[in-house]
Amino acid sequence: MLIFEQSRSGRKATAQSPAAAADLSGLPEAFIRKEKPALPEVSELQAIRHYTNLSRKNFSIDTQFYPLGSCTMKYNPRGALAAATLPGILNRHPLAPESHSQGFLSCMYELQEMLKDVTGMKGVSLTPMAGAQGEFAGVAMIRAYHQARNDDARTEILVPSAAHGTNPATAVMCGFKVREVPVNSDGDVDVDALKTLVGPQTAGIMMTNPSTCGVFERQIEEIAQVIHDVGGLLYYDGANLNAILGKVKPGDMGFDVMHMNLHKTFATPHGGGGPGAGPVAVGERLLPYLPTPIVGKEGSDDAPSYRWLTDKDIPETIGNLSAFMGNAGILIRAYVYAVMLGKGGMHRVGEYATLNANYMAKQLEKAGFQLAYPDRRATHEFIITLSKQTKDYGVNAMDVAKRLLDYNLHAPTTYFPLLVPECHLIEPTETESKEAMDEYIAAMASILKEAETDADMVRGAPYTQPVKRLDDVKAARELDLAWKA
Amino acid sequence: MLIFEQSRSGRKATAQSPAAAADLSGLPEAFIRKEKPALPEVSELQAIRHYTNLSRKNFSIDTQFYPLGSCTMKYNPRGALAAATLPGILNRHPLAPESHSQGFLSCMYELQEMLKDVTGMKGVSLTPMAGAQGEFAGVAMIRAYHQARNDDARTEILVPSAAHGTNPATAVMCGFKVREVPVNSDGDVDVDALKTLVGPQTAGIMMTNPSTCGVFERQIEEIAQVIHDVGGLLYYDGANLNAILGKVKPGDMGFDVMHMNLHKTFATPHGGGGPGAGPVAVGERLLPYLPTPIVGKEGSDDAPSYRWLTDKDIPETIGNLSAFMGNAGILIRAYVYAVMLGKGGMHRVGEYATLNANYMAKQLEKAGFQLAYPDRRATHEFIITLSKQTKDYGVNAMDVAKRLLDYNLHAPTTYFPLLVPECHLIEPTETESKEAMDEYIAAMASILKEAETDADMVRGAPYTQPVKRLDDVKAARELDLAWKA
Amino acid sequence: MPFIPHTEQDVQEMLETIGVSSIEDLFDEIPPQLRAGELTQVPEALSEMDMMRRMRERAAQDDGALCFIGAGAYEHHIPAAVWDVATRGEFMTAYTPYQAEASQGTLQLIYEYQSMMATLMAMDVSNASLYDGASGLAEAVLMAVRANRKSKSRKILVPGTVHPSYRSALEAIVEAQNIEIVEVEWDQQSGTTLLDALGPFTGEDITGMVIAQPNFFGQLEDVNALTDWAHAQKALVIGLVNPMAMAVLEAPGNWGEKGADIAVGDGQPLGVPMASGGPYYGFMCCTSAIVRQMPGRLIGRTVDLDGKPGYALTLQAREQHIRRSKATSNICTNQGLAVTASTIYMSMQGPDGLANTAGACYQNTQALVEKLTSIEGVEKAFSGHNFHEVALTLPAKASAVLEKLAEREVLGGFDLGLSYSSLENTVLVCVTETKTDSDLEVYKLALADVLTELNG
Amino acid sequence: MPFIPHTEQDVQEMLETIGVSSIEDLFDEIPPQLRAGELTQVPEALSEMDMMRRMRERAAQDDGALCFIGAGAYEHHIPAAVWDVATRGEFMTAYTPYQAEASQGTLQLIYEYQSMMATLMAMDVSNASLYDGASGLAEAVLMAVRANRKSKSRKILVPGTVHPSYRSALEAIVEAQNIEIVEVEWDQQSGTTLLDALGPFTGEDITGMVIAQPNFFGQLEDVNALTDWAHAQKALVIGLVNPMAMAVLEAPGNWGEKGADIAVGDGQPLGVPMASGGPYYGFMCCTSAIVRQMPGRLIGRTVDLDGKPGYALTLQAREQHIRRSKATSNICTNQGLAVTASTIYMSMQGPDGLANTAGACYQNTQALVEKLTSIEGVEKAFSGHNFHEVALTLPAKASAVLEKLAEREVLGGFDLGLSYSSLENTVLVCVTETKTDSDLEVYKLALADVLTELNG
Ligand SMILES: Cc1ncc(COP(=O)(O)O)c(C=O)c1O
Ligand SMILES: Cc1ncc(COP(=O)(O)O)c(C=O)c1O
Repeated sequence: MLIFEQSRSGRKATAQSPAAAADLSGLPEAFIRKEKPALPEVSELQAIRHYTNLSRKNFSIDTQFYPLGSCTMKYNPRGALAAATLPGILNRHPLAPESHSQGFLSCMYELQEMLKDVTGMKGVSLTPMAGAQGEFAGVAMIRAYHQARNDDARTEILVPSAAHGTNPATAVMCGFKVREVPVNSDGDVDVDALKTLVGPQTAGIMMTNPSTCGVFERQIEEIAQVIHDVGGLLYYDGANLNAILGKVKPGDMGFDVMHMNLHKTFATPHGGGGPGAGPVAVGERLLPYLPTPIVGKEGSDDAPSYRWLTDKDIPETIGNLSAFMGNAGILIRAYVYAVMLGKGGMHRVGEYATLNANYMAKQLEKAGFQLAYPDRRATHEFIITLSKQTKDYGVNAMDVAKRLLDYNLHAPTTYFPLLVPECHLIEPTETESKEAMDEYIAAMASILKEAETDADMVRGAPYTQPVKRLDDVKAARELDLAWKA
Repeated sequence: MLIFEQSRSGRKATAQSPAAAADLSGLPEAFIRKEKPALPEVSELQAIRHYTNLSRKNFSIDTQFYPLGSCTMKYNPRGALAAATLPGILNRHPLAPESHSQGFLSCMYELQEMLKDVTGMKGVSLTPMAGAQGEFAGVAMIRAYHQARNDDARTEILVPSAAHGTNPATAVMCGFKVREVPVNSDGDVDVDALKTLVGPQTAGIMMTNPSTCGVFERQIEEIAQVIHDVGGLLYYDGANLNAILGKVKPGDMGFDVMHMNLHKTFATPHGGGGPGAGPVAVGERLLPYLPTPIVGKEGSDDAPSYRWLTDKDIPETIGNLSAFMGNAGILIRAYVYAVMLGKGGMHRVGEYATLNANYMAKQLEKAGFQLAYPDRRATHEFIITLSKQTKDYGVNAMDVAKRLLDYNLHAPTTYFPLLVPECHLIEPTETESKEAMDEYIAAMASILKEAETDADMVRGAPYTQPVKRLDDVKAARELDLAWKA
Repeated sequence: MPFIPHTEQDVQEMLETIGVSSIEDLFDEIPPQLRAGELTQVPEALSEMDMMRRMRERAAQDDGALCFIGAGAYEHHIPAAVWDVATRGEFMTAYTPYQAEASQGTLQLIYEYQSMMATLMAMDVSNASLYDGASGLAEAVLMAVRANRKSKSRKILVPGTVHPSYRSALEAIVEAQNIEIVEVEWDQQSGTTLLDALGPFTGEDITGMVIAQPNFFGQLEDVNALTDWAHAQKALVIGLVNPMAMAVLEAPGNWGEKGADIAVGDGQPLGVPMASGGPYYGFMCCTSAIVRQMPGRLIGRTVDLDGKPGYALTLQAREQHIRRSKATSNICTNQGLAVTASTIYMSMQGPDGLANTAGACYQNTQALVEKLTSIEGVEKAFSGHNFHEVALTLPAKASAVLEKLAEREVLGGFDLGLSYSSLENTVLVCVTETKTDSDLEVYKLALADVLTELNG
Repeated sequence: MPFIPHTEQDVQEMLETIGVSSIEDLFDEIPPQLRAGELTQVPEALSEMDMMRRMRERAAQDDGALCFIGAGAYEHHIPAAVWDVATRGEFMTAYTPYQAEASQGTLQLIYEYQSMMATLMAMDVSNASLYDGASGLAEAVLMAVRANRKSKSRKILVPGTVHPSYRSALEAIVEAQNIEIVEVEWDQQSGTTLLDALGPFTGEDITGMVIAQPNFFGQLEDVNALTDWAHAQKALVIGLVNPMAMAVLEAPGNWGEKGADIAVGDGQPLGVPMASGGPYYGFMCCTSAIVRQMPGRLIGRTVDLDGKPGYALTLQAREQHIRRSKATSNICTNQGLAVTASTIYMSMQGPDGLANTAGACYQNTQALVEKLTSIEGVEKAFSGHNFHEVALTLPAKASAVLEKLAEREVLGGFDLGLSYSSLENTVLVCVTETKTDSDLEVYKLALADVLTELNG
């Protein structure tokens, strides 16, 4: 039942707004709203009961194993929420004077420094509000760099075919043409093909490493050489940073610019689709173009003072990408996570994320599933392909994913990357226990049996959720995007 | 699965305790624990996931209509939680000096004053930690009163047969013998019988008004007369205060002492069984005996100062009933509720609670259910008896209660009061909407049909809960009260 | 190991299964020269207790002043229930509802959000959110360019009364798209955009026009006239509004003859804390006619195999994960949790509650203006009407006054001189329903005091 | 109408159904002379916003001092997750799990709690909670009297080292039960209960004896010897303990030859905030032999109709709702939510975490003693060993010193002179894991300063 269907005209069971209507007679009629919005009129209890019950129709990290590949659904420490909701932090106005901001600014400055360290980069701007906006900032900086050199011929961004959809979409938003780079059957980029694609038109390349194939791009140094040789720059999509956190720094691989997804690697909650944070980090060459604002530090280490750096300090900046400084509350959570992890913990993230993925990969292989890259080490995630099951039993990757829900396990990412048919991209993350993974492995083995013996049943899954499979075609054809009385 | 079954020896996935063990070598061996307690060893995520999922196996006010009679399961404002968890309130040490307690004490003092007003009493002590401890305090004061007068013959407390179990249990804890007073078929006390029971041995009577029969005791003034005439005192069990809040004051009915259940009438959460708070209020005669501590006010209204009153101020007190001042955090919530309700809201509570109960009673009667007291007004709650259904279909009060769970509605109180056979005691409270009640009424009508057509099915209910009916006999015979590895 | 559950035994068993002898072996495909050394800027781990202590100390440093700053972020009462429910694990730790059957909670909630936002804006449809108001404005401009197929100019009129940071974000984001952003001059007397200022553009090919209500100065624009003028030029109208204000002010869908085509803005006032600037969310509504040009996610109502109603992502062919380089935007992760809170907030306000809250903001602002303008030399900078922000001209430099006010724990507003060189002595002040009479009095006394100190 | 959902139309329809014309009519059975007039001490309603503002102001009044008071309530770190989960609506707004099938969450949690508390105390079983430690002690005494059928004396020995408020609550609660509470003298040198002091009782009919560990002075009692002595008199032993301390100190079930018969205490240290004294909870454990004499609820594991494990209230025949005047106690509502928090807390600490936390308390206390006794005239009041509280003798009246410390925002401890006339110059100081070295230094400097001021 929708909240609107619980609404009754005139219901005002609330202690949440002034009891009386204000006198608006000072405002001319022309400005005044004529017809009330049809917002629901419910009691506090009704609202709480409704939304509490709605929440119970979700899977989540707090309630289920959620190995959604490329999304790093790791434990989100509740301590980070507690810190971010301290009144002095929660209620700080974004334009509060620096005299009333030293506490907040010191956290942001320290976060910048930590991110520089783990990325091996020279400068960080925290402002992008998600990975895709980080990509935008990064590619816009590449553009600014070439423009500043009057290098106007650079109209192309290279993107491996396995890349996430935001990569090509971003390149286009930044005014570039996109050229796809093929990927070999072992998951690495086809470097020979790459060499034929580069030239003076090459503004740069966007890469994920480990790639979205769940393997480490072994020729990364050669690729960097190829791109740099023709005058292009390398963009690192940090969505998979969890795999190598504390093990390899993107800056050392030759990347010039990158974003991080703090809602992945730094354990800030995904919130049912966001918010995230996508800070950008750059090497020497792109420092002048970082998006604003950034936090600067002055004075001695004993008595530091922090201030905002804006376009007055960074005149060649690509500018500001939001009204204020981006998703500050998420940045605070990421800072807290980094502080609680510490140096030692930071080194462990990649290790245990990788251990878990390789363990699951091996066990699923033993259980009869086909790995997409059986001869490669898995990184923090890995791919199985269900082509055989699709052919043999007519049970495809989506069917298996839906059936997992009946086992009270969230499905992995399906049908991404596009170049592996019928695929599951599985990312357990380092915070899941062996027992949780064993449960998933057992469920997959059981579903495989079900596919053999009762394919129809599997194709009809799920059966235990609030709804069965939904009619997506109807959703798109008979668009119903808003409730009407 | 139990949390213990998820434990693995040596798992230390926590940022919640010092990383290293302390040096205890300063302590002699004899004091030191030899064998570790078998507490679970789980990660933070495992703990959160486990207890989050456990919570999802509960019905609650926030998720279901919960008309548990005598328990006043009304909406618990979240604002009260927010106020009670403000750091200055949450972290205040109970023995903090008065210089650091004026904020807290002012709230407690104001709560005392408000409770005096709504009860029509002369003094309040907030310290009892639940209704039953309030009863204890009240009856102990009655005892102290008679003792102070050297009136040693008063060895009996009268209790109507419909009374809650805590009433007789309390009287015994206070050293009295319990005599039951019969109740008429209209729900009122049998005053003639009462008259034969009273005498110089009568210490007092414990009454609930409205009674647990869900009707207002109409002869209360006469009863007060009878008791007072023989030198006894009247105790008011305030569990049903919600029915008359703002409408009738117990002090005006002739009661000498009473408790309130703030977790009922003042909307503090029930917490899966507690904590509650059971302040006592007294008339003039019992003022000297109030349990300590109490908050006193000094100085002018403009510059008040508050301090604890202890046995130095109240030398004849029955004493302290807890280490400090009782369930302070619950008292804060009740204070906040009273403040948000205000005078107007306080008057409305009884009105709408009564309106809802009478509406449901009438509709259930129309739907074919038998009211226990059809000729009486319902108060904030009412009773139906399922004797007929038990006889006709073999479907009893418990079966119907269990079947309600399948309709996603919490069952009412069953088999209480004991004097009405096969009964449901139903209390909707004022915070439930007509729609919620209509849903319940429709479910009851539907269950009645089911009883007619498929009694076996109803007797097997529930079917939709995490477990089916449990084997209580086995639970008692093969006692398993603690997990063993 | 904070957050990592592995026991020694787990690790051994797993390594055996994999067939390697150490975790280190799992990294053997990485060229050794790429392996990182020790981190130098990450200190040793703090326990949650030590972390909280640090954070409490830092939070306390910034806390305690009375805040009269608005300028795009507004202090409103947020019912305790809103975030209690929004931070339930099932909402907070889920991700984008790709598995619809296991995400009906989030999906239905967004559908309800879309419905609420559409009715609040008096528009047909709403998306599921964009990052914030400023980037949302940029997306709206990009959308207008896509949607107004008849216009070839790619020219967008943007009044100078639009939030300066929104305008610079707009420039930064559409920079590479060959779009001409033209600033429309504002009237110094009324602080609004006059039809006169549009005269030079009449008859030109204009792709779209942005109209802010209230505008950055808190002034009310003549939205009806501006909308009709823009439509007469065949431009699409982008209404940029404060959603709280729409409880009492006419909503974009009802502006002028035909209503705005797109409504956009920042959802922060609806239950989202100020939190140093985010996470907030950009809302975006539009007419049905152009919904296929919308960026961001959309949730549709449909049915399941049994015909039971359910909710799912729809029109995904607009999005990057399907359309890649041809998508309407690169947005992927949006601001879901802030939207969750806003939806609960709106349900707990209702139409009357929201109107009363907005009305209280307006009244309190009027009251503060009266108080402050009773100080000599303090005047309203502009004629006309305001909602809950107002530009006040001071008898001193705004920056100096604000600094001295801050020393007195009053954050007095936004220094308009930072963005408008003609307004060096003007401060933009905001008052919401959270302020009491005594707060206003505190401000007045502090200001009088500061002005005496500065001007002798 | 805050919290009441009825519309005018709802009310009309409902009145019609009932067949009356006004709500007032529903009260027609109440004698008119009993009807209340207007409330005079209840002010007009505040909105949640105004209420929160008042409460923030009042909370701030009491906030900010460093707290070294213990004496029955202890400041410990509480993981953020504990109350985030405990305050989920499903836990917080449910009631006693009478409908077992719809309460498996609470029931299983309490079963886990019982299991954890039993293992922490090294006892067989635990109940589901009592109100607090003090009233819990009274219930333990009543239980011992019921359980020790062979003893006729109804005499209970209670050392003077037991918390004075616990002793007075005990007296108040068992007052009418004809029980003789006998105070055992304590040794002024060691601050503990010596076997010597028990000499006069040897060979008597003693029903039970209370043994506190640590005792009120923070001193460690020779629990093994005391337990064996009591058992030799056929008395039941009631161990009164701080549950946090039991992570490192020997637990009641292992005291002496046979272990204590009942363990009781306050669960507050395990994840429950100090909150001005409550809600805390009293825990109670006992041997299997006497479980049927236990007061309070018990949850048992059983199976459902399908043989699936499940949890239910059991041995209810001990309770007031079944047995009425013959019940083991009148307790009904207990302290469920605090128990919920404690259960989560214990699961997040584990045996090692809890031991490390307890160990840090011990260490920090040692460190403070060292610091403070370096001030001239400040000395440990007693020989022997402590856990995390210590009695320090000062060269001035404790009450005066504490008052002056409070002015310096240090709450320096509990004035033992309030309860022990011989200890006017002695303060009971507590240090937990929450205190840093610099906190201890702050205390030291403040104390030195105060003593200089007082003693010149
Ligand atoms: C590989 C990759 N790149 C980029 C992104 C985009 O990040 P965001 O969703 O934070 O915009 C994602 C996230 O889904 C991703 O998996
Ligand atoms: C009528 C009646 N009296 C007394 C009590 C005891 O109150 P409490 O459970 O708070 O101890 C109750 C509560 O269940 C009750 O319903």
